[in-house]
Amino acid sequence: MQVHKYDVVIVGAGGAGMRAAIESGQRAHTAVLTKLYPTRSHTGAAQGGMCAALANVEEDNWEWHTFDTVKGGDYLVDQDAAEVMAKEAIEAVLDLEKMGLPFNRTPEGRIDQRRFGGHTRDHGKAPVRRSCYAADRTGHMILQTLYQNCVKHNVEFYNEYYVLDLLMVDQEVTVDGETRLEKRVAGVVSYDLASGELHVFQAKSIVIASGGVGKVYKTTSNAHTLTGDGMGIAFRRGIPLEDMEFFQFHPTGLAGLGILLSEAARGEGAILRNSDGERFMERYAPTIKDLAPRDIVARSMANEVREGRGAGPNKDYVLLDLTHLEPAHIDAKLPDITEFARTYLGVEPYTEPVPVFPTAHYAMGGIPTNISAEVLADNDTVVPGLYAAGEVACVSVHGSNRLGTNSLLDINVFGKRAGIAAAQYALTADFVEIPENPTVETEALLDRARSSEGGERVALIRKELQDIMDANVQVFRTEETLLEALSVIDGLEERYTRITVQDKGKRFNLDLLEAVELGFLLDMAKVMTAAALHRKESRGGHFREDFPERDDENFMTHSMAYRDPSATRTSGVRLETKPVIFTRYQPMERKY
Amino acid sequence: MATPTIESPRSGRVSPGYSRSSASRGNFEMIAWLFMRLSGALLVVLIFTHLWVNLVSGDGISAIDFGFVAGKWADPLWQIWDLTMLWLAMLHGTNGIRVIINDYAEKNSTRMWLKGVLYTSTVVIVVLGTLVIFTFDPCPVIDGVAHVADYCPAT
Amino acid sequence: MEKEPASKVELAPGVGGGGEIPTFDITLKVRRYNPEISDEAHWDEWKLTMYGTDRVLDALHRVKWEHDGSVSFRRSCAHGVCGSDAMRINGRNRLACKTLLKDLDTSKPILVEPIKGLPVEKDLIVDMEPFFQSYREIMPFLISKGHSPTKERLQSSEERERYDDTTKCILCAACTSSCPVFWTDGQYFGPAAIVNAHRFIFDSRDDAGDMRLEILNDKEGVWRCRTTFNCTEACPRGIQVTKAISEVKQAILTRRV
Amino acid sequence: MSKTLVPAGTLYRGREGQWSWVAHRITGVVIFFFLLVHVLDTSLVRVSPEAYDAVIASYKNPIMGLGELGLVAAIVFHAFNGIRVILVDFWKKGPRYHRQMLWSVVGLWAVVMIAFSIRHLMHVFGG
Repeated sequence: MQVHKYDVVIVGAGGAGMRAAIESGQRAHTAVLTKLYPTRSHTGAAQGGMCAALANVEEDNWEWHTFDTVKGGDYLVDQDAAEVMAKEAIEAVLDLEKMGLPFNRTPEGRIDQRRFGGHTRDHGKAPVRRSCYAADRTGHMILQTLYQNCVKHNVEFYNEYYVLDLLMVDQEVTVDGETRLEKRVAGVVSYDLASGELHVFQAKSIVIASGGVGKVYKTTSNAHTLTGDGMGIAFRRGIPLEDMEFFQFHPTGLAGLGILLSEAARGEGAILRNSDGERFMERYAPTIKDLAPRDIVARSMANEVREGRGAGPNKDYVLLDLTHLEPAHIDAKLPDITEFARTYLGVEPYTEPVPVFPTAHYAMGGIPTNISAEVLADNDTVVPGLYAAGEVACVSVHGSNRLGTNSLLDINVFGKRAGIAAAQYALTADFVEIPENPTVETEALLDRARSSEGGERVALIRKELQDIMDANVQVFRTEETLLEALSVIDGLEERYTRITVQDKGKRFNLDLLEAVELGFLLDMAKVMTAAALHRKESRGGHFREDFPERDDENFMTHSMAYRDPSATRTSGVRLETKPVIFTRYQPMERKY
Repeated sequence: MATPTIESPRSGRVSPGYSRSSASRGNFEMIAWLFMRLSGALLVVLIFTHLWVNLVSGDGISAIDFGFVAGKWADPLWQIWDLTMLWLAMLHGTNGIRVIINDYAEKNSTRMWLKGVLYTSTVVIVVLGTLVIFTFDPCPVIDGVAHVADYCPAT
Repeated sequence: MEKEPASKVELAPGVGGGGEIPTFDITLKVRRYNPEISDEAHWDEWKLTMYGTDRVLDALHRVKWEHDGSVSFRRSCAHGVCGSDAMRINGRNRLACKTLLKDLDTSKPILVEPIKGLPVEKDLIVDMEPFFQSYREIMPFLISKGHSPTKERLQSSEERERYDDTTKCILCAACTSSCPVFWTDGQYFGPAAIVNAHRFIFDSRDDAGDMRLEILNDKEGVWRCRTTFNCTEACPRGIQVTKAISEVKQAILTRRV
Repeated sequence: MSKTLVPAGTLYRGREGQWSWVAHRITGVVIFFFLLVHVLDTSLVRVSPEAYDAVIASYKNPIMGLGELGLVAAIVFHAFNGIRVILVDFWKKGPRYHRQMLWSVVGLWAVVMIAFSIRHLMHVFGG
C-alpha cells in the first residue's frame, strides 16, 4: 500500500473532472485519478453541442434558457441551479473558446449556433438557435480541449487508477457550544490496474466526477466503463442519491445497438417516421414536433412501436429520415453520425432512413449537491471538502428530464465551480486524519471477488441485470414491472456472492475490475428501481403507466435514496424526499 | 509459477528506449532531408544519361574499355559530369545509409561504430574517385611505353 | 434551403435494412502475453458463432465473458470515439469496435495482436506512456499572446476549416504504432504528435506555431517521416495524417529556407 | 528496463506505401554498395589500361550481364519512386494520389526495363 498526499483529489477525468482540475490545479496541489486514460472518457462521445444564450445568430437570453431547462425537466429542476447554469453558460462557452476549442463559425467569424430539442425563444414560442457546436463532435472537442489545458497546466494524472472507496470519518465538531458528529472526508482508496496495488490518497478536498451508470441497461449509448462507481462508493458510505428514478432514454440510438445518433440530426432538420412513412411527432408535439424534449420523443417512439407502427421485420424500431437534406449539408454538419449508420448498420443516410430506437443515455439523478457543487449528506447538511460534478452529481439542473446539450454545459459550469470550491476549501482546511487500516474494506472486497469459487459468471449476471432493466425499468414502468425487477435484482445479488473471477493475476486484472463494477451496477439498479417504485406519478423521463399523470400535490419533490439494510421491501434502499427550489417559474402543464 | 521479479508497469514511467536523449537544435536533419530530394532529382538526370551513354547507345556494355573511359574523360564536360555524379551519389547514398543505421541500430555503441565505418568509406571513396577523375591521364606512359589512342595528342 | 419535410411519405419496401441478421462462424486467434506467467508470447484460439452486426470487440468480449476471463484488452465507448481499443487485426491497426467481422475474411482465422512498437504489458494492452509523452512535448494547447477579448476570438470559416481534419484525432495510437520508423526508433515523435501539433500550428488563433515547428525540426521530428502512408491508412478517424505531416514539413521549410 | 517488445507477432500488413518504402530502401542499399565497387573498379584506370580492361571484361560475361540488369532495375525503380516521394512531399495533391503515382512508377519501370533488357541482353549475348 502506498500513501499519497494532495490538497485536492479529483476522481474521474471526463469533462467535469478535467474542468475542475484546470481550476484546482492552478490553485492547489491536485491529483486526478481515473480508471481510464483521460481522453477515453465518455464526454468525448457527446455530439450535438453545448447551449448558451450567446445570441450570436438570433435573439436569445439566459432567462429563456433557464425557462427551457426548468420546463424540460418537468418543473423538478432546482431553479436556483438552473439560473446559475444558464447564466454561466455564456462564460463557459467563451472559456472553452479561449482554451482553443474549435467551434464552428458564423460568416462573421463568431461561434455558430444551431437548434436543439426543447430549446426555445421567449418561453416556448419557437425553436431557437442556442447550441454552440463543433461539427457533430462537440463532446470530443471539449474533452480534447480540456485535456490539452490540463497538459498546459501540468495537472497530475494517475491513469488507470480505479477509486474503490471514499474514506469517510465522523468527526466531532462544536458549533455554538453544541457538539455533534459531522461527516468528514479524508481521502480515497484506489486500485492501480497496472500493478494491482492499492494506493491511498489523502486529500483535503475530493471532487467526484466519475460519470454515469448507463451500463445497468442493455441498450445504451454509454461506454462499457460507465458503471456508476462514483455514485456507488458514495452510496455505500452513507451519502444519499437523489432522483435516481429519472433516467433519460435518448430517442435516436441505432436500432439494436444503442449507438447514439445525435439530436443534432433533428436540429439540422432530420425527422422521425413510422412504418407508414408518417411524421408521427406532429401528433405528439404539434408545435416543435421532432425537436420536442427527449423524454417526449422517446416515449412517442416507444408508443408507435407498441401500437404496431414500428418498422423493420420485427416492427421494433422507427426511422430517422435525413433523405430530404442536402448530402453536402449532412457532410458538413453531421459527418460522424452518418458514418455510424454506414459502418454499423450498412445504411446510407443520404438515400435511406436510418433505423433508430430509444437508448439509455443519461442519469438525471446522482450524488446530491448544492450550487457550489458541495455534496449533501442529507437534505441540507454539507459534507465539508466533498464535491461532485457532472453526470455523477444531481444539482439538480436537469430535474426529471435533461435537455439536449445541457450535460456538456453542466460539466463545464459545475465542473469549474467544483474545482474552484475544492481548491479554496483545501487552502483553508486541514487534512483529516485517515482512519487506521484505510484499505481493509477495499482489500476485503477485492479478496472476496478474487477468491470466491462459486462458479457464477460476472458477464452472465450482468447480462441478466441489463435484460431485466431494459424490460422492466425502461421508458414505460408499472408497479408490477418494478417489483419484479427488484426481486430479480435481489436474486442476482445473491448469485453475485458466488462469482468466480478467472484471472487471478495482479497485472491489468480487468476480469476482477468487471466483477467489482458489477457490484456497483447491482447497487445502482436497486436504487433506481426502488426510487421508481416510490414515485407514483409520471414526470419527465419517469413514466408510470399505472400513474400516467404528473402529481404535483404529492410528488413535486426530489427523492433521496439512502442505503438502509432495514428497508427490506425496497431491497435495502430507504426513500425520503427533498423539496424542490422554486425561484420564478411555477409549474404549468408541459406542452410543446 | 510466476517469475517474481517482473517490474510493475510504469514503475519507471517512460522506458528509456523512448525518451529523446536531448533535443537537437539546428537544421541538420532538415538540410539532409532537402538534400536527398534535390540531389535525387539531379541524380536521375545524371545517372540516366550515364546509363544511356554507357549501356544503351552504341554497342552498350560490350564497348566499354579503357579507351572508352579515357575517351570520355578527355572531354572536360564528362569530367565534371562524372565528378558531380560521384559526389552527389556518394552523399545521397551515405545519408541514406545513415538514416537506415539510425532506424535499426538500437545500441548507441553499435550506431557509432557503424557510422564510423560508413563515414570512413565514404571519405575514402570520394577522395579516391575525385583524384582519379582529376589526375587521370588518358594517354599514360607506363614503364616507358606510351598508351596510344586517337584521342591522344600527337607527340 | 429549409423547407418543411412532408408529413407522410411512401416508404420503399424493406427500407432501413431489416431481414434476419445472419450468423456465421469465425476462428479468433489472440496473441497472448502475461509476464506473470511466462516471458513467452503465444497464440490462443477460439471458435465462435457471431452475428452480422458484430465487431471484433464483440468477439473479444464473447471470449472474455464466456470462455477465458483473463484475456485482457482496453475498451470503453465501443463505437470508435474513445480510442481505447486500437489493436492489430489481421496485421493492420484498427479499432476493434469499428471493425465488423463480416468485413473480414472469416474463412481464415482472425488474428488479433497488440499494436506494435510500444511495450506490451499484458495481452493486447500496451504501455501508452511513451505515446502520451510525445504528445505532451509538442505543446498541444492553444498559446495566444496578447490579451484575450471579452467575447470569443473571431475566426473565419475558412480559417477554421484549415485545421479541421487534425482536430478529429482521438489519440488511439493506431497511426504512431503503424509507422515503420516508430517500430525501430521509439524516440521518433510519431504521426499522432505531429498531427496534434498541426492542429495548433494551423489554427489562426495560435501564436506558438514557431515553437512547435522548432520542436518538430528535431532529429526525431518530422524529417523521420518516410511517407509510407501506414498512418493514414490506420487512422480510424480518416485523418489525412501523411498530408498533415507534409504540411508541417513545408511550414518548417518555408520559414527557414 | 529495456524495451520489452516481447510479442513480435506477425508482419505488419501495410499497403502500397509501406512496400514501396521497403523496396526503395533495399534498392538504395544495393545501389550504394554497387557504387562503392564501381568507384573502385573505375579507379583502376589510374593503375593501367590493362588492369581496367581485365576487370571490365569480367563485367561482360552473361552472369554479370544479368546482374547489371538487376542493378539497372534497382536504379530505375529507386529513381522513379524517388520522384514519386518528391511529389508526395512537394505537390499539394501528392498525398492524395500517392497510390496512383506508385502504380504509374511500376508501369513506367516495367516499360523502361523491357526496352532496356532487350537492348542490354543483345549487347551481352549478341556480343
